[in-house]
Amino acid sequence: MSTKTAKEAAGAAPAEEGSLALDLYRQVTRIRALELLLNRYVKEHGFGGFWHPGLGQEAVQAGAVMALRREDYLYYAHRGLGYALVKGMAPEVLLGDLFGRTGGSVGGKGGGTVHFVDPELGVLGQGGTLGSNFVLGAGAATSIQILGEDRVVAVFFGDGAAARGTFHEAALQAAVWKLPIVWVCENNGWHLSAPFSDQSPTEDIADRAAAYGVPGVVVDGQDALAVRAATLAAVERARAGEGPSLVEAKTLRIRGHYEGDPQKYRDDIADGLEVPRDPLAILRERVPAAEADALDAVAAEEAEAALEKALAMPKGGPEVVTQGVWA
Amino acid sequence: MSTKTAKEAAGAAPAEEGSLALDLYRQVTRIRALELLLNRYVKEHGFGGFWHPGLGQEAVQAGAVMALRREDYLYYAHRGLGYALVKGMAPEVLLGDLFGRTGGSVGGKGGGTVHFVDPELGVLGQGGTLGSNFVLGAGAATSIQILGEDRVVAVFFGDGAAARGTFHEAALQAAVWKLPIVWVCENNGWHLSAPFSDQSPTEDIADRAAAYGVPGVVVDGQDALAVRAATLAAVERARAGEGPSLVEAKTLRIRGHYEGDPQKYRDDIADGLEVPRDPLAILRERVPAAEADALDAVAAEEAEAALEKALAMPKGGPEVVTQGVWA
Amino acid sequence: MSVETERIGYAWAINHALAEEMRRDPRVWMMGQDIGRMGGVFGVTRGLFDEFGPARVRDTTINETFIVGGAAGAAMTGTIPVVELQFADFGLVAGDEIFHKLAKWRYMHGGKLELPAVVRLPTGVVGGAGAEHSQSLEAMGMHVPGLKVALPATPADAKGLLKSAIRDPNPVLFFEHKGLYRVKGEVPTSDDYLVPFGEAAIRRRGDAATVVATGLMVGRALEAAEALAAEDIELEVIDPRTLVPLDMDTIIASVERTGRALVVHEAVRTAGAGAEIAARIQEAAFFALDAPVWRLGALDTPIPQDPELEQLVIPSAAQIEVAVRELVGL
Amino acid sequence: MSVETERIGYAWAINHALAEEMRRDPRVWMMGQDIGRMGGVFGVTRGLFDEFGPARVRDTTINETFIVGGAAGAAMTGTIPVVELQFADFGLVAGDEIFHKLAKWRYMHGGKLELPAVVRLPTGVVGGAGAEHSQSLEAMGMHVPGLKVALPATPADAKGLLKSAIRDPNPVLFFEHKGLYRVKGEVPTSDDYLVPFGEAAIRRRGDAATVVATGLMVGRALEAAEALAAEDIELEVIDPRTLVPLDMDTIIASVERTGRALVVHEAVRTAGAGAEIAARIQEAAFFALDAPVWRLGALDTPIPQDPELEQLVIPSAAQIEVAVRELVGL
Ligand SMILES: Cc1ncc(C[n+]2csc(CCOP(=O)(O)OP(=O)(O)O)c2C)c(N)n1
Ligand SMILES: Cc1ncc(C[n+]2csc(CCOP(=O)(O)OP(=O)(O)O)c2C)c(N)n1
Ligand SMILES: [Mg+2]
Ligand SMILES: [Mg+2]
Repeated sequence: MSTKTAKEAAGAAPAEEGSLALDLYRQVTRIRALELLLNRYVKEHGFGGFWHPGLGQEAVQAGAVMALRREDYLYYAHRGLGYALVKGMAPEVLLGDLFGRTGGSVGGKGGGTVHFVDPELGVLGQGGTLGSNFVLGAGAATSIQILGEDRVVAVFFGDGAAARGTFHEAALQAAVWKLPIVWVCENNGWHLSAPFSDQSPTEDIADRAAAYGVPGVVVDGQDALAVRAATLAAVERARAGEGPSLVEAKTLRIRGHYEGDPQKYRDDIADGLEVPRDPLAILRERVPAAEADALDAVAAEEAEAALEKALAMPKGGPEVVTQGVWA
Repeated sequence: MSTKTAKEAAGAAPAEEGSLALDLYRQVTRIRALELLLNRYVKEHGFGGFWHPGLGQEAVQAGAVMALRREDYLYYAHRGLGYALVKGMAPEVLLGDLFGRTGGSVGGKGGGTVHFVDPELGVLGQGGTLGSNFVLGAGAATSIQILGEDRVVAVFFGDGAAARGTFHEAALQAAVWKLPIVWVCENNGWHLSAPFSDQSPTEDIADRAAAYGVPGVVVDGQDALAVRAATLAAVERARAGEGPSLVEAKTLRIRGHYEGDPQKYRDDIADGLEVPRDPLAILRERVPAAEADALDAVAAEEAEAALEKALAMPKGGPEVVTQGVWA
Repeated sequence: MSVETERIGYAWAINHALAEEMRRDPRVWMMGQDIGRMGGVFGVTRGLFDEFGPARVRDTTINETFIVGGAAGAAMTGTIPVVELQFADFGLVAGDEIFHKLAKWRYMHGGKLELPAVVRLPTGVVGGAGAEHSQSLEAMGMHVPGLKVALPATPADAKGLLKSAIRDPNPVLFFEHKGLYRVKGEVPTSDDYLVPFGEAAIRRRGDAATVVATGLMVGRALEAAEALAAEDIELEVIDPRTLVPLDMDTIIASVERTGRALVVHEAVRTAGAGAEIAARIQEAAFFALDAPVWRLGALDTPIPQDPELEQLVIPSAAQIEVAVRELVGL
Repeated sequence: MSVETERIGYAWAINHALAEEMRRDPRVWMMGQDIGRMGGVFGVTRGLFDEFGPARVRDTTINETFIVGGAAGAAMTGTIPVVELQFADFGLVAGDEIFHKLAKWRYMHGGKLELPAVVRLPTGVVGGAGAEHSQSLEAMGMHVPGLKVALPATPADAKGLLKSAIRDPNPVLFFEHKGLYRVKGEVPTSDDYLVPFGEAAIRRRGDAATVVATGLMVGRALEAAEALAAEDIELEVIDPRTLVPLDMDTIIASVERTGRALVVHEAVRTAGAGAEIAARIQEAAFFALDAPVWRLGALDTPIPQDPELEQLVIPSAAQIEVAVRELVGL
């Protein structure tokens, strides 16, 4: 692993750290509760479409998104719904999208892996074609620069998506224009069935940042505090007009590529729900047990309630099919 | 400029150097003679289509191509015809292509910037869309690997083309598969009207090689011996199965992007035929004057004769238009 | 002459074609995402990595421009790449490589380069894959000269057309329908079973109207024909199988008999392959037509992600039935 | 009502439209290769860098996926990017960004994202630019729902359509013909001169046949019409101006009068926009037609690099003339 690490300086002062850890714990356990609930739901009821579980990657999503402000833009990746949840979208809306309900954010067009959206919260989408996030994000950052806004764009991507040429095209231009972007790589070690280690000539994707003359740091993706600190440093740099940075969070893909993937190509992990180096456990060491327990309970309730609400929403019918093509 | 330099070891021993310098001189002066002749021809007769002069970049083209063997593959760039000439194609064939003559290598379909080809000599083409050379070259190198051949692929490209995403996609896969490729960047400081220095976050393109864990060297592109030595080291590495390398040759674009470009965007150079740090002058210091003079004369004759032959070839007519779409 | 057949799925028929051709010709090789150990996201290449090894069955990273552009480079240097994009839509990620390099480089170089590459493109709706993973883009291949375009509708054609594609010295876009992968049918077992390009298959004989259908729509047209037969409306159903080359002779001969034609495809109706086929039918058989040539295709919208909604965008058997009933009444 | 006009070139009309819209709305900005100090490879953006500065007139490096994908990202975040690709063909380098991001992201996100972007695409043959720089690819834009497609044939339309495109909340593919850049015509000087999308222009009235022509072919059709008028064959020449939306009403009304139609475009004939237009004409006006709808388009070959040969691939005025003479004789 690279010797670069996130600047400690970017972390919070000790006094704040407790509440920060609690905030992160709240988000991680909220994502976890939804992930487990979805896992159970899919097992019991099946699922129309594809669902790419994010179990085990909650610390990256929570930590990085919590380094953003409400007005900052977010292009998320396909793995899970933690990104959008932490950015502020209601869990029933996200589930509504997953189940193709009209109460979902895309109004019933969703189903399976979807495209959550909330422009008010800066949640802008994900490329169904991997890697389009890079160029979209650079474009959004150009808008920010032209309008003189105080926003930052966070672009999430996997270790696989990092191979797309759009990364190179966007990164070069973003570096030259000093665009306010933070690239957050969730390196979970897999491009679907291909191990990252078989498909990357270098150990760290963060090393590729040097080609663009921008900072690249590697951070423990199971440690939400570390992810947040590294991302915050990058966000502040971007907001200060100093240009883009890359944060690579090393994490783990616990489940299949999609829920139901038999994963015959893999033997590094048992097909279960256990998370090695569990981000919840790591955070728990920083927060009072009672508070953690309480947050777990709230998260579980929130998830159950969201499921109930989502399932109560009507499905989209023929009328939604032709809506929204044109302004 | 990067501190990396080509390994001296890869150069020739002193005894051979004389003849190597002569060989290089021969090629550089051959290219130069054709370039000047074309320049004159275009001025006097105009030109159908576009012609991108390579004046001043002869040392890169000659030096790098001379590091290749006959059976090695070549994807050249759009600037000039030195690549194909040095690889062994007859000058009248190249001019025939430029003038749309049936005696050109593409049988009369050419005209202006063309697509010379000679599979026997490994001359395979250039992407009209910049950057396609990278993926084509990586594919040819994969063929070599599958067939167990002893060939290498040279991929030429400009500092502008280096920005294309295809570079990233090809480079990652080539590095992982250890494909026998040499990327030769002719960094002439311009992407058409945009200065390289405005469009690159780093001073050297060679620095981008580290992202792929492969060697990247910067070399003086006006010094044919240095270019050849650096390229040869990369070619030998590729042939030995150790994978791709990048050679960045710093050179100059003397003329407009295309012949006739008014270059209003530029004031670094007078619009003339003078070549600062002239590769011919640099080589002349290594070869006996009489021999150089003789080679100049032969080259000038060759160029004149080629022009005459090319202009005597018939133009392609309606019959060639529909030929060659299908095998 | 009896032909030995076995009953296998469309995906498996493709798998057999790949294996047979790789055994026959050592220059044939494959690359794509997850085609190796995993056997492909749709399971089409299962077993091939074990049989042919990592040099000839290559997992790439996420780099469609390399997968297709690399195929072009490899094809012009003595091998025969058969590459997979996970979804046909990703052909647009490699648009330059498909439409410029593969399609034009033979011509541009005076016929001196050969480009015997096959790009396998899992096409069509599959149940929730969404707007960027469900399109039917074969018309684009038809519009750019230099590419052959195949669209098998049955397991036997999947095998026979793919083998022809691999042996073809030209680049071929091979649109395999994701929704047909599990459909079974009788497939000739012979190693030399080839379905030639440019020969339409008449799937059903009839005289009331000619339905030209491709891919998934062949089955739906036959379903509609079945239903209409009960009303004594006998449809002739023609599956062109390849769009480039396109067997207009068979279509025109049929329309000259029936006097009526409906073209059906899953692709967006506007500017789809059906527009070309309809335009050509009326050009060649205008005076034999009793009614305009009609077309059914997808609505002018992207494909919704929801698995139920996506079916509302593309033609159903019932819609074909309704359209034909109206057309024969004109 | 008299409209003040000036006689300027097509390229200059585009330049005016850009300048006026950038003055009108500070959210409008541009990016592309060499559009800044150089004023564009075809000189279309001259002076705009000086007037609007480097923040709003941005030179990019060679990165078409960013130019178009960045436009999509910028459009959904409050600005109105008008980007230039140096050649329309490069749209295929950014195929994912055009056909997936720009075309579908509004729909996919339930209408919550707006994508008011314009992609300027210098199209067609220009004299030796070659197979990868001379194509006419508008049919692809027509086939993928979510994109508007404009193809101005005159300087006035170039200005009026571009201004409409910039004010349109939808993504627009704006195909400017490279061969028309220097053609001059009267152009309204008003800052508010807009040519609406979806309104065909009847360029000439006649009753012998309807010729539907686009882009460079409008002029060639008018030339042919001129020649044929000497033989008392009076053509009606219709220029649709936008293909999405497409004004079929005007075309059908004309064909119902003339009974004959020829569609002409520079794009490859096979699966071009003409196929769609021909198919729709016969769908809507079958019983009014006295002859099949014919089409002229480029041959099924890539465009040769040679400036003389390229003209042999696309329709000429003479070919239009010959085709019409034959068509009216049917
Ligand atoms: C351009 C493109 N190619 C391929 C795919 C299919 N695909 C979806 S996810 C995936 C693996 C992505 O790996 P990574 O980016 O590491 O994300 P992870 O799934 O590990 O979270 C692939 C190949 C796609 N969606 N887009
Ligand atoms: C994909 C693509 N984008 C743009 C162009 C137009 N174009 C041709 S050459 C050129 C400049 C290239 O600069 P560089 O690669 O440095 O080569 P140089 O001309 O300096 O030799 C441009 C923009 C192209 N041919 N292909
Ligand atoms: Mg991954
Ligand atoms: Mg350059």
